[in-house]
Order: sequence, then C-alpha cells, then structure tokens
Amino acid sequence: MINLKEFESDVRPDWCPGCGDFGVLAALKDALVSLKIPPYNTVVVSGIGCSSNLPGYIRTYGFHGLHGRPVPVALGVKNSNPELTVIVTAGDGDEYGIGFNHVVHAARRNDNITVIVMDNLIYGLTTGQLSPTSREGQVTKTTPDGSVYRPLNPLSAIMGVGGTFVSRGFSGQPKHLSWIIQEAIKHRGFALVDVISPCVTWFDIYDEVKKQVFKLEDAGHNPSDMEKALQMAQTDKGLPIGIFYRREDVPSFQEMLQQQIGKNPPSKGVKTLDKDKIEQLKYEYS
Amino acid sequence: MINLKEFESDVRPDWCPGCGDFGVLAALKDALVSLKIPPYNTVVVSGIGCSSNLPGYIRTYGFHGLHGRPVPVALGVKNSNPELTVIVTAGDGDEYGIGFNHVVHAARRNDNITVIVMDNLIYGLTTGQLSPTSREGQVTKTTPDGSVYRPLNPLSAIMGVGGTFVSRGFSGQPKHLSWIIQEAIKHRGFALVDVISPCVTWFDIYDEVKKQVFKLEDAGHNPSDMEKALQMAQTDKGLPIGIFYRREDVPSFQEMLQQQIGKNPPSKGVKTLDKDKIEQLKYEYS
Amino acid sequence: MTKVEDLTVRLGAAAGDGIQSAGEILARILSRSGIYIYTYNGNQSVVRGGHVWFHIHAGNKPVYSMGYGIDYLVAFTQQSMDEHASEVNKGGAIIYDSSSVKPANIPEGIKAVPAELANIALKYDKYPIMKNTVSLGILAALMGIDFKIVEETIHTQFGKKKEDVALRNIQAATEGYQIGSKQERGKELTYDYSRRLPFLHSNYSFSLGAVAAGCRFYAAYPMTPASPIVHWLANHAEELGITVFLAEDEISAINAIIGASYAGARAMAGTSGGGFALMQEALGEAAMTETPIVVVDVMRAGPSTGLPTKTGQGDLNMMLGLSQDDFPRVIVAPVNANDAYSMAIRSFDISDRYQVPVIVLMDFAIGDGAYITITEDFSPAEINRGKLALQASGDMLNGTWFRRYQLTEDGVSPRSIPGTPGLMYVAKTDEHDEFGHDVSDVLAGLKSALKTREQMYEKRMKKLDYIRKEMRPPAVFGPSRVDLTLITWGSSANPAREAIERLRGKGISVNSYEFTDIFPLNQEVEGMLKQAGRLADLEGNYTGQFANYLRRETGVMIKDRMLKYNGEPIYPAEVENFVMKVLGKEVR
Amino acid sequence: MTKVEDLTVRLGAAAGDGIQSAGEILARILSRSGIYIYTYNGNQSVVRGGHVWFHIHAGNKPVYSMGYGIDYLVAFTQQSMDEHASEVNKGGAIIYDSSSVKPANIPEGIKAVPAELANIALKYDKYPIMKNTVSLGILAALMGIDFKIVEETIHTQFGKKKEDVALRNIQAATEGYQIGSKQERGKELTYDYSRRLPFLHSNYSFSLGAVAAGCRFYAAYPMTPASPIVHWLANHAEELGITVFLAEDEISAINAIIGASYAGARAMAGTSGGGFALMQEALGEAAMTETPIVVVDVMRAGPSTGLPTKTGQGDLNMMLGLSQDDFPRVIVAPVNANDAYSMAIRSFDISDRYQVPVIVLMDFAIGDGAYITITEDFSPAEINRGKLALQASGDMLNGTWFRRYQLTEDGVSPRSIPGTPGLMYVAKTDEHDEFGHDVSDVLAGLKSALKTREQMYEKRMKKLDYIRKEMRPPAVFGPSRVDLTLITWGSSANPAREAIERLRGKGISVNSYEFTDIFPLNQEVEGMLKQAGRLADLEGNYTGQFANYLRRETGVMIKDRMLKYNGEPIYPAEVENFVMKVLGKEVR
Ligand SMILES: Cc1ncc(C[n+]2csc(CCOP(=O)(O)OP(=O)(O)O)c2C)c(N)n1
Ligand SMILES: Cc1ncc(C[n+]2csc(CCOP(=O)(O)OP(=O)(O)O)c2C)c(N)n1
Ligand code: SF4
Ligand code: SF4
Ligand SMILES: [Mg+2]
Ligand SMILES: [Mg+2]
Repeated sequence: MINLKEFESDVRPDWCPGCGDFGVLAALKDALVSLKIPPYNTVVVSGIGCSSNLPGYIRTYGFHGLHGRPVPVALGVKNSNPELTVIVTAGDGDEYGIGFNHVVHAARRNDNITVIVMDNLIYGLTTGQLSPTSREGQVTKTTPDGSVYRPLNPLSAIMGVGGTFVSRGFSGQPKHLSWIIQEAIKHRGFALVDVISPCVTWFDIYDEVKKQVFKLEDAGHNPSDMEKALQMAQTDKGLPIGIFYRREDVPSFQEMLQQQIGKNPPSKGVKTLDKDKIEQLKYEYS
Repeated sequence: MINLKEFESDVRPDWCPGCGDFGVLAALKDALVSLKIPPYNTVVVSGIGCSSNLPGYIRTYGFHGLHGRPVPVALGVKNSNPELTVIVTAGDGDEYGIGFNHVVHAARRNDNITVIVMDNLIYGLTTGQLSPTSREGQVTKTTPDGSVYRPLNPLSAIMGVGGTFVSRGFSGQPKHLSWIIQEAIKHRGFALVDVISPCVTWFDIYDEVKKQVFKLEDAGHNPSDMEKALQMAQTDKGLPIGIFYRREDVPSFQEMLQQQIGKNPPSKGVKTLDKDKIEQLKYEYS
Repeated sequence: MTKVEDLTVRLGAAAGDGIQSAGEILARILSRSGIYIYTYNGNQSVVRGGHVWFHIHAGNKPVYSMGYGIDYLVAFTQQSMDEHASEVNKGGAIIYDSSSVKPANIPEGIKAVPAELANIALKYDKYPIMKNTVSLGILAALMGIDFKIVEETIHTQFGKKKEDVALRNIQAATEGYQIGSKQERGKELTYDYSRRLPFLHSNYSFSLGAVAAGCRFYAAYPMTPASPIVHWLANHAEELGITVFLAEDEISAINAIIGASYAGARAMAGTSGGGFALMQEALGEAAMTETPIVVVDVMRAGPSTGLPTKTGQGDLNMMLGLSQDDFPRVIVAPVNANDAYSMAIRSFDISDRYQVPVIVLMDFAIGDGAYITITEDFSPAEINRGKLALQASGDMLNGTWFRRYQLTEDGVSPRSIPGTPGLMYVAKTDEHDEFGHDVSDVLAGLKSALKTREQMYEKRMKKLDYIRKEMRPPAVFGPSRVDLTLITWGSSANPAREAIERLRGKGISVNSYEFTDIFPLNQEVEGMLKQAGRLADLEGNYTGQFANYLRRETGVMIKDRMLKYNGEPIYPAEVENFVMKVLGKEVR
Repeated sequence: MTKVEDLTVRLGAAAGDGIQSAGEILARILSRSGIYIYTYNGNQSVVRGGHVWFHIHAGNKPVYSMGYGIDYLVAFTQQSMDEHASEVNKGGAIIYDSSSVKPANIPEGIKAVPAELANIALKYDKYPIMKNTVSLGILAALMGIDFKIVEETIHTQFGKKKEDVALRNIQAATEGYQIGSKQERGKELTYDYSRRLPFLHSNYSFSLGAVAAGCRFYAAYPMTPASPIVHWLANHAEELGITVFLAEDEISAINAIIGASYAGARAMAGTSGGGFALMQEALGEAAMTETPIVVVDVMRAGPSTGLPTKTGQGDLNMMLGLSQDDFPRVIVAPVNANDAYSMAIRSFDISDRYQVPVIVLMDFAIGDGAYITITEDFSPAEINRGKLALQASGDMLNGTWFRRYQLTEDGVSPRSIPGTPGLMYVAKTDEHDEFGHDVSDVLAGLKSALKTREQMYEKRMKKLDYIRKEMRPPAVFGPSRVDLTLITWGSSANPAREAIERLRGKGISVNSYEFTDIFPLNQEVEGMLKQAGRLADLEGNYTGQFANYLRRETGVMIKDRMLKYNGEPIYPAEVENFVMKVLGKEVR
C-alpha cells in the first residue's frame, strides 16, 4: 500500500547536479517505504544547509528550522508524540559544528530519533568554508593555505558519549544506505547515520571515496564489539561503511519518561484542570 | 622565589564549609607553585557556578564570564598571547552541559589549555538541579522522582573526540590532584582534568567516593593505552583517578597556527598598515 | 498590645540557616489566621553564609508589597542586627539570638527581645536549625496568634517527613511561645482563624495557570529566579501528566518546545534574561514557522550575570528587539501571582489563536519567594486551539502539499498536526509561499516571488493588528481624578498600590495605570496618556525602558521617572517620597 | 553612439554560471577606464541553477546605487530575458545567448544583439564558462571601450592561474568584441584610460580598515552575507599576521574575541542577524567586564532564516535591545565602502577608549558583491588604546588586587593586560566592586553593597554621555533649503543620493540626513529634526525601526515612510516616486 509515489514531492531539489544528497534522499524514501511507515506519521526535521533542504523534497511532515537546531526540535516532536517516526537530516556543519552539543546529549540520553548527517566535509550552502570534519591541509574559502584544524571523528565521538547506534553510509550506495537507515529507525533509541555525501562543487571526493569504500558486513565486523567499532571508525585503511556499533539493551529516553509520567503523550489534546484540582493546588502552600 | 603566598587572595571563598572546591583550589595553587609559573602569567577563566567562583580566590589574572563559555574565552586569551598559562575552572553543568560543545571542539583541535571541571554531579549554585553527570535515579530538585536521564561519561567522551590528555582527580586528595594538574599544564595541547569535587549541600557523596577511589598509577595503568583507558573510564569497579590517557605527539592548535602565521602574537601591540600597503590593498580588486 | 491594620516581619540570617522555610511557615500561620500577606526573599547568590533575609508584609486587608519599615525583626546573626535594626518602626520589636548577637543600632521605642535561640534549638536536635521554630513561637506570642495555629501549621509543614520532627519542632515552638508570652504583646492584626487564605508566588501561580491551560510540555535549563517554575512542574509532573524536559541548554529547551508545539502540544519554556538571550534566534523561528509557544522570562538584576538573586525589570528592551528583523510577538507582564494565573491561560490562548510566540515578563520581586495572598478566583480554562485543520479532504490524499501558510484576512492560517493523513507540510524558517515552499532559493528576487514575499511578510505582521484589539489598556488603580498618575508595568504596580493608599491618607490623590499588556499596545493607550493629567513613571531599570517605549509608541514623554536599579524591590515609601517630590510637596 | 553621464549593465544567468566573476571583470574594466561604479549581486540561496544576476551602475561621476533601469542586459538564460527585458531603458541593448534564449518582452527602441555565447565559448574550453568572456567582449564593443583594457584586465584576473587560461579568455573576448563591433555602438561613457579607480565593497573595506586599526584577532562562524569578511581576512592572514579563528559556533566566536581582547589584542567578530542573536549574551559580558570589542552584523532579509542572500535593514531593534538589562554599547552604520574603512578605525578607537562593545551594522546592499568606487582617502590609523595600566607601582607587587574598575569621572578605568606583574584582577560579569570582587554573593543587598552597585551601574552607563559627544550628527547630503528632508541610515543613504540628484534636475529640492552614528545619538539631532522642514523616512525594514527609534529619542514622529522589505535593494526611482507622492506631485 505504501509506495514511493506517496513520498514524491512536486518540489524539485535545488542541489547541484551530481550532489551526494540526491542519493541520501533516494535512500531515505526507500527506507520509509520498506518499513511501511506512512508519510503522515513521519516527521523530517532539518537545519540550514544544502542538505537541510531535504524535507521539502519528500512529502512527509517536515520542519526546516535553524542552523544547528534540528535535534532539539526533533526531540520536542518525539516527546510530544512518540508514535511519530522522527528523522533529522542535516549537514556536518549543522550537526557536528554549531549543533553538536544537542547531538551529543541526545545520544547520551538515548533519545529515540534517527539523525542522518550528510557529511561532505565542507559548508556547502555558504559556498565552501571549513567544517569540523574537513581534513587537515584542506583548502577551503576560510583556509586558503590549508587547514590547521584537526578534524572531528563523529563516529568515535558518538561512541564516546554512549551512543547506542553508530553507522556510516555512502550516498553513492543508496541501497546499502537505505538498509542502514531502516536499521537506524528500528533501533531502540538514538541512531547516528553519518553519510559520506560528497559536495561536487566545493569538495568533490567522489572518486576517492568510491575507491576506498568497503562494507563492514563484508569485513565480518560485529557491531556489538565496541573496541573493534572504534578501530574501524579510526582506521585509515579504506573507508568502512555499515553499522559500526549497536546495542539494543538500553531503554530509550522516551521509554524512561513514559515509565514515569505515563503514556498519554502531550500532543494528544490539551488536558485541563477542573475546579477542585485547581483549588487544591492553589492552597498547596498555605 | 614563587611561593604559595603570592597566589593568596584576600577574598574569602564563599563555598559551603566542606565543599570539595576548597581542595581543588589548594591543588591548583600547589601546582602553579610547583611549576614556578608566576601569577601574572596565569589566567584562570571560569563560567558561572559555585566552582566558577574560583578565580577570585587565587591572585592571578582571571576572567569570570558567562555560564558555559569559559573555554572559548580561554582560547581567545591563549591565541592572543600563547605565553600565558591558561586554565579553565568550572562546573559539570558549565562544561558538560551548556558549554560542552566548546570543550569538545577545543579537545579535537587540541587547543593548548587546561580545563579543570569540578564535577559534583549537580548544579550547585542554582540549588541542586540535575546535571549531565547526575546518576540515573538521582533525586534532585528537577527530578523529584529520580532521574531518568542517562548520564554523560566525560572521560570517554573526550577520548572519543580525540582528546590528548584525559584525567580525573579527587578533591579529597589535593596532592595527587596537584600532580595531575601539573601534568595537564605541561601537556602539549588540550587537557581535561575532571575532578570529583562533592557538593556537601546538595549531593554529598564524600564517604562513598572515599571508599571507592583508587589511583591508576597504583593499578599499573599505562596512559598511552587508549583501549584500557576507555575501560577504566567506564568501569564500575571502584573509582579510578589519575591520568587515563595521554599522547604528546599531536601538535597543539596554537603550534599549528604559529606555523602558518608566525610567532608574533596578537596581544603584542597593534600592528598598523602603512600608506603603501593600504593603497595596495585598496586597489586589490580593480 | 496595639491593634494595627498591617505590619511587617523580617527574618535575617546566613544562607543555609533555613530562613526561607521559616518565612514560609510564618506566611502559612498568618494565612491560616485569615491574614493577607506579601513576602520577599532577600537572598544572595551564595548557598551557605553571607546575609539573607525574608520579609513578610501582613494585613487585615490585601497587601501587595513590602509595606513600611519593619515591625518585627528576628536577627539570627549580628549582621542581621546591624543591617536592619535601624529600619524597625516605633512600637516594633527585635527578637535576637542572644547567644551570638549583640544589640546594636536599636532605635528608641523598640522592644528588644533577647533569646538563646540556637541553644534552645539544640535541645531538640543536634543541629541548631530549629532556632527558626523557636523564633516563630516568640513571634506568634508577641503578635497574639493562637498557638494552636502554630502547632497545626508545623504539622502540615512536616507532615510528609517524620512525625517525630514535627513534634520536636512543636516543642521548640512552644518554648519560644512561652518566652514570648512573658513579654508585653506588640503590634497585632485582627485574626480570623476560621478563614484560611491561599498564597502563591507568581512563578507558581503562572505554572498552575499553564497546566490549567493544558500545557503538557515544559522545557528548561535552570536559571534563578525562573527555577521555581521547573521545580513546581517537575514536582507535579507525575500527578498532572506533564512532560518536563531538562535540556542541555536554553537553545535546546526552546527548540524542543517549538518541536512539541509543532507536533500538537501546548508547550512552554522558562528562563531568566541570560538564558532568554540565547533563545532569541528561536523566537524568530517560532514566529516564522507560525508555531505557537509561550516563553517566560523571570527577570533578575543584570546586566550580564549581574545580581542573580536580586530583582529588576530590565529585559523589556530585549523583548522589543528580539532577534533579527521584524516578526510578530506578544509581550505581557502580570502584576503578581493573582493575575499570573489567568495570564498564563490567556498567553496560551493568544499564542494558539494567532500562532505567535507569547513572552511573559515576571521578575524576582513577585517570583521566587515573593508570595502573595490569592484573592482572585482561579477558574478552569476554556480552550480554543485556534484554526486547526483536522482532516484532509479527499483530493489532498494524493500528491499535494497542505497549504499551511494560506493567506487569510487576519493572517492566521489553519494548521495541521503531524500524524494527520493528507495534510503534510514543511514548517519553514526560510521565506516561503503558502505551501511552505522556499522562495529563498531558486525563486528569490524573481518578480513573482517578490509579491509572495511581501504578502507573507504582511500576513505575519498583520496578526498584530488583530491582537492589538485584544490587548488590554492599563487597569486604573486608585481614583480617577488625581494630581498625578503613576505609570507602572508588571510588578512595579505593587508598591504603587500601597503608596497610593498611604498618600490618599495624606490627602494626596494619585492613581496608577497598571500596564500588563505590553506589546502590542492597545490603541486606547495613546488617548489615555494624553488625557491623563500629570504623569510619572515607575520602573525597575536604569533607562526607563517602558517610558521610552511609550514615547516611541505614543509620542508621550514622561519626564519624571523613579528608576530603581540597585537590585532591591521598590518600596512603597520610596514611591511616596517620589510622588511628593514630583508634586513639589515636602517629604515628611 | 550616445554619450551618457551614467549607465547600467545587468548580467543574468543561473547560479554556477560564473556571473559574479564576470561582473567583477566588467567592474574592473570600467574602473581601469576611469569610470565610477556601484555593483549589486542579485544572487539566491542556491549554489547551482535558479536565476541570479549581477548589476553594474557606472558613471563619469561617482554613483552610489542601482541607477535607473537597465541600459545593457546580458541574458544567458531565458529566465534572464523574461525577468529583465521589460526594464531595459530606451536606447538600451539586450545581448542574449541565441543558442538557448528567445527574445521576449523586449520594449520598443531597444537593440537586440543575439549571439551564440555558449557555442562560441565551447571553442575555447570544454565547459561553456567562457560565454561570460564572450559577452564582455560584445559589451565592451557596444560601450566603446578600448579592447586593450579588456585584454589587460583579463590578464590581471587570471594572472595567478595558468597564462593559458587568460589567453583563451582573451580569444573568446576578442570574438565577442568582433561581434559587438559589427553593431551600431550604444550608450557610452567618457573613458579616461589613464585613470584606474579602486573599488571595494563594504565588507572588504571594513576588513581593511580593521587591519589598518591593528585588529589582530578575528573570530567567526560563516554566515551570508558576512562571510566575505572572514574570506578576506583568511586570505590576508599570513601576509598581514592576523589570527583568524574559525569557531564551532557564533557563541564561541564572540567569547574568543572577548578573551583575546582581555589579553590585549584588538579583536573583532562578524556575522549576520541569526548569528548575532546568538552572540547577544556575550555582548552583555563584554560591556560588564568592560572589554573592548568590535562586532559586525552584515544584515540580510529576515526574519529568521528569511532570504539569506537578500538585503534588509531589520536588525536595528535587536541592537537597541541587546541581551538582558541596560549596558553601554555603541552602534554605527557606514553608508558604503567609502566610509566603512574609517568607520572600522573609529570603531576600534571608541571601543578601546571607552572599553565598550561597538556594533557595526552593514547590509547586503553594500556588502558581498556590492562594490563601489573608492573616492575617499584611506589614511593610516592613529592608535589610541585608551587607559592602560602598563606597570605596577611597587606596593602592588605584594598581595593586592589591581583596582580594575576604579570609579572615574568618565566611567573609564585603566585596564591592565595579563602578563603584567602586579596588576592582577578578575574580569567579572557578576556585579562587582572597584577591585572586581563580587557584590553578587555574600554582599548582595547589604547597604554598603547597594551603594557600590549603584556606583558601578552609573560608572558603566555614564560612558554613554561622553561617547554621545563624539557621535556625529547626520551628514547632510544635498542642499540645505529643501522641500523635503529624507531620513536615511547606513546604506539607505545611497539610493537617496541618486534620487536627490535626479529630483534636483526636475526642480524638486530634497536633501537627506545620513545617519551613520546610530547610538547614542548626538545631542544635536533633536534640534536638527525639529528645525528641518518636512521629514520623510527611508529604510529597508517593515516597521520603520529607525524612525521609531528617533521618535523614542527625540519625540519627532516621521509619518511618511518608505519601507522596503521584499529583500531587494532600494532603487533610486522608488525614492523619487515616494518623494513625489509625499510632496503631492504627480508621478512621471
Ligand atoms: C546561526 C547561523 N549561523 C550561520 C548560518 C549560515 N549557514 C547556513 S548553512 C551553513 C553551513 C552549511 O554547512 P553544512 O551544515 O555542512 O551543510 P551543507 O550545506 O554542507 O549540506 C552555515 C554556516 C546560519 N544560517 N545560522
Ligand atoms: C545562560 C545561563 N543559563 C543558566 C544560568 C544559571 N546557572 C548558573 S550556575 C548554573 C549551574 C551550576 O552548576 P555547575 O556548572 O555544575 O557548577 P556548580 O555550582 O555545581 O559548581 C546555572 C544553571 C546562567 N547563569 N546562565
Ligand atoms: S554546493 Fe555541494 S552540497 Fe550544496 S548542493 Fe551543490 S554539491 Fe551539494
Ligand atoms: S552548594 Fe555545593 S558546590 Fe556549592 S559551595 Fe556548597 S557544597 Fe560547594
Ligand atoms: Mg556540509
Ligand atoms: Mg556542578
């Protein structure tokens, strides 16, 4: 019943021809169709950046907010209505730069959202400045003589803060990416999907990535092995994609909350107080 | 020549009697004296919190700024004048909550500052609310029924982002803490000193900590072993203190910058342009 | 014994001595004796030590503010004696802990009541914390309050803790009462033990109002003096089914409530000035995506970190200039806990019906610890969620986006809630068309898009025209024909009320325009100001932000201003002196 | 051939077609022909595709703004033809790429010059990017510019790249020039090839001014349209020895410059509105710690994300209401790149001498891509770091804190720089005494501390009284006796200048008060406004923020306002029409 057409938007992506983000969009749609999640129960939340333009290109509910702030918006949505599938789609600047604190804390709380980062190692929309994942020596508009900034490794970072699902995909392999996204959505809690999604205009690393990329599954990686996962995240021998680390034994923050304050979620209608209750609370201190 | 007296302030700490922060203050003074760093070449930068009141209690240069922002202030100081010893002293809310993004990025860039976090697992100054390091189940003013928030492990977090010096001390052992701080200051690049510094008013865990604490050195820990360091950071068998992880082979961000733009630091007087240079730059685009 | 209409009590101690809780017990005792109260928490940004005080103004009729001087001072520390003794009124009394405090600066005509408060307390507990209770016993006796009420209140206060603690406290209080009874009685009010009056401070009553309005999601990062809101809500979370999200910072808090509201919940955030500064970018986000939210700023004395536990009204300019460029917002400022309840309900109502952010300005002078007797009726809320699209028509179920930002007469468009089939849309902070599609990228600057841009800008801003009509002109407190009209906003109305009463007694006729609906201003305001006689401004900031704003909006310049910026609450006596000066009368 | 005093050229294409670089080459060609220019970058928030344009107004005498209509349109895409053809002036010409564009909407009296731009370009490169160069060749021919200048400019432009690229471009330009030469010549200016005029946009000239003022530390997080500042500084970092810190967010950027300045460097940060919103809390920090900093906001069309590549002047309210409570700040707004240079120097000077944050408001209309010919002399800066304590007296070397916040006549206290023996102090955001010791914790509320608090508040605020005297009244552009005075601030002065000239030609006498020193206002302003005849306001925002501010400060209400908020720059023709309407004259 749920098919790709239902997710089709009449808004044409304004990405540059060849941009990696097309692959991510395709993979996300495929994943939602495969999981049979209806578009109206899906909320795609983004920040600001080329990648963050994604929500308009997939006909689900969407929130195209501020640079760096999609994660807290997504948490608000999820806590307000835990029945929704909430997905963040944004860039490396958005999620690993200005917005990284939100990502880190969502990961450690194990908030039940999926965060897809279109990691192109550059600030695309603002025309090519250094990002937190830019490489040492990389020439950008803000590092004309080559970067002296040590890059962030988002995978080991999220493992370090206790992330329970850490993965990386490649926009050039949308089927594989769709599988990762499906697993991420099904995951109990916070899931990071870092996607190498090259920017063909400001830092085109397609050929290089294609050469280096290999699948963790093919290499026999066991995602429950944190130690190996860290090694793989930090390896300079090729570029592994797949699920680096995963554990399903940690309750999500939303489960924990519901244990405490029940299952009637905030979005389900306002709940007012009757006169007696009001009076009782009014006299609480006297 | 440099002695404790030089660091003495006539301002009396307003911490509660028995607060862990007294031990941190003592250890910091001791470390500076031991390293023979003159007070006027030291800048202690803090945020807002009980712990952040520290700068007034040690007679060095100090900057008592905004909640969560001492790290970027410290970076500005260090980049402006790399000859200064720049130390951040703040709380777990300040550095692991609102200000954590700055800490994370300073760690990954390997900025040459020492960050001492007085970690009391609570927001002290604001009278006892949940902090990012508060334990699951902890009863605080904001979690009267026990916390459902999974805590952050700051040590593994900073290792995950590539931190090059990760340590933990205990305010109850100021001599040992002084040694850690000395090593942290001598370290090439970013050094995190997480200090268990109990809040006797809102979350007194002194007795418990005293029972659990042991020194990594005594346990034969080798700080160059990241894997073991991570295990130690996450262990629930006792509370290890000491230097978890350390590497000295990564140039600091300031070294990298100086390679690029030379050693004449920004603080050393203004450098104006002469008429010829101005004219040349004025005509640059025409 | 002197019967009076109102009196004040001040307890002075070091932080950590439990003065606030003692003050609350006393407030309770008085309320259970049918007495009206206002309290103020003179605390410091320190957890133990220093000098803190708790002030109670109590009366047979409603009181609003600090009252005049001190009638009963309880000095637990020397500093309390030194700081406050000179302010004690004739006929007043000073109770002090004679084991550590020496009498000093005691003006004539004041009774000194020495008692070994700490030593007595140590009889009943290993820490001297019950010295508070001892002093309350003495006070009750001096004030002629029936001990039964004291006993009952202590039982209520410690009810949840061990019964044993309550009993020992009662013993301590009894010993105090005996000491007090040996003294000549002092000033006393007219008690009515059959009447129990409720009291709340504005943080609590606003929280109660919010929950009554159906707020189900609250996000915050703690900040004095807004923290009591999150404490209250967290304490009632299980009972009332509120989700309280303790965010990693204020930016997360406000974005979370925007997400929660977008997904259908009534949602709120609260903070103080510094935290609000960080939230600003997201206020623009809420306005641009047309997501209803309520945000409370409980102001404290700034600038910057300033005096975190002291009061001020300095954040108005910030609210008028929020974030980049122009967008609609509503600013309200309740006077005290009485109207804060209904203001909460109104805030959610306006926010939902116009899909705009509503900002609520309160301050420390009416917040944390500043209890006031509730005389208002707190009615259940009538809920109007505004224009909601609840169900898609058939043709929406295949392939079209929902026209979320439809151009309408009043600028408000029906909104749909995620989870509703067929009504999908993307909420946008980029400029967008009626469907929420960007006009910022491939369309920006095209002639057709310029039109869209203008229409969308006008759509958002014209909400203010409609809201303006709902905004209330200032309430007039006092007579209508006067020598001087005081302009007050939010909490500054309270000391004016007391001063006006006193001035009336002196034959000076003053009233106050109490502004609670700050932005947009009701259109009658200009006329009211121009028709009023002489005007004088009263506010708790350095530049007279509200008076400046009134000039901007109405052209009316108020020259005479009493501006208080030292962090202390405005005292009615200061208002009185100010009025006398403005009117050219001799002071006292 | 028609000799004219000024003319305009517009290039229209898709993003990624290299239109901005083509426009820059043309600006260069004209400048090397002794012509004055103003350019505007009609771009979009898209990296490839969409519709973008580059506009050049060129004249024999200085030009400031968009000019009137279009004299030469170059249409690389059909959309360029469709959007702009109708705006082409009589006697103008449209060059279009006939391999893909069909003529449409071409008004009468306009010459159509079809040319297979892309196809020709493909002869010289495998991508058709040189179609730009071909069109420049045609344009140069039509405008009667010596080809030598074209050739020379291309050499300069590609100098650093391969010589080969330059040569192929020259071939492409030559082929264009030949096509153009076959046409009748169009409008042309009076060229002086011996004169090369410099041009910059305000982001660049401000950056240059900052470095000239000795700014050695710049921190930023990229944000359109402020990014050219960080690009310029990063590009000159090695050469000029500037530290450019690429922060993880704007909060880090501003705190870093506060740290850098505290440690002795002149330091600056730059951003646009959204980023500035995040910096606000730290502006209060700078003011409270009395740390000098300069912060630039290059405004764009909001609210919220808005139209990121479009222009507006909507951030003034934000600057007036920065962060919580009152603190001193200075707000300036250069008119264009000419005064932006010296404004940078002044900003650092004022900031250092008064130890306050200085905020500089520029906008996209004069920033990124909006070049203007520099007619001002750019002199080296005279440096005055203000009150510095350079050396401790002997008694400071043992045990005392430096009296950093000493109370002085003008509110400014000598400051010491870390590294100086004996002058240690703690910079404080809490309220503090002269030594920088907190009065917020154990002293708060004590009588002695209240005095300190008041004195420190007054100390900070009184700086504004002194700064006010240095603030400049608006410059008057145009005659002194007029029918109407236009009130402009910052960039809105530019279109007014051109309109005023034109109106003068029609016998209508108008002038403009060009405000650059926004806050605090010079004390003469009130008088100037009250003495002026009829006033009308001109600004790029919805509510007339500056006019509202003037009313707040002076009581003068300017009713007639031309407010533009669609993201486009203000065109002189619009100003002209507005003036005619205000004066009740018929338009055209
Ligand atoms: C507060 C704020 N700061 C800066 C910006 C400007 N900005 C917009 S997108 C962006 C970065 C884009 O990079 P990334 O997040 O990696 O996304 P990409 O375009 O590469 O997909 C920046 C800095 C902004 N919109 N808001
Ligand atoms: C922007 C901002 N948000 C909130 C606060 C209020 N605040 C002051 S200190 C503090 C937390 C203190 O906890 P921590 O950093 O752990 O320090 P501690 O007092 O425990 O030493 C908070 C939330 C603030 N000053 N500024
Ligand atoms: S600039 Fe880069 S990231 Fe942006 S759309 Fe183009 S290719 Fe993609
Ligand atoms: S409240 Fe806690 S952290 Fe603060 S001074 Fe007291 S014991 Fe220390
Ligand atoms: Mg990117
Ligand atoms: Mg803490």
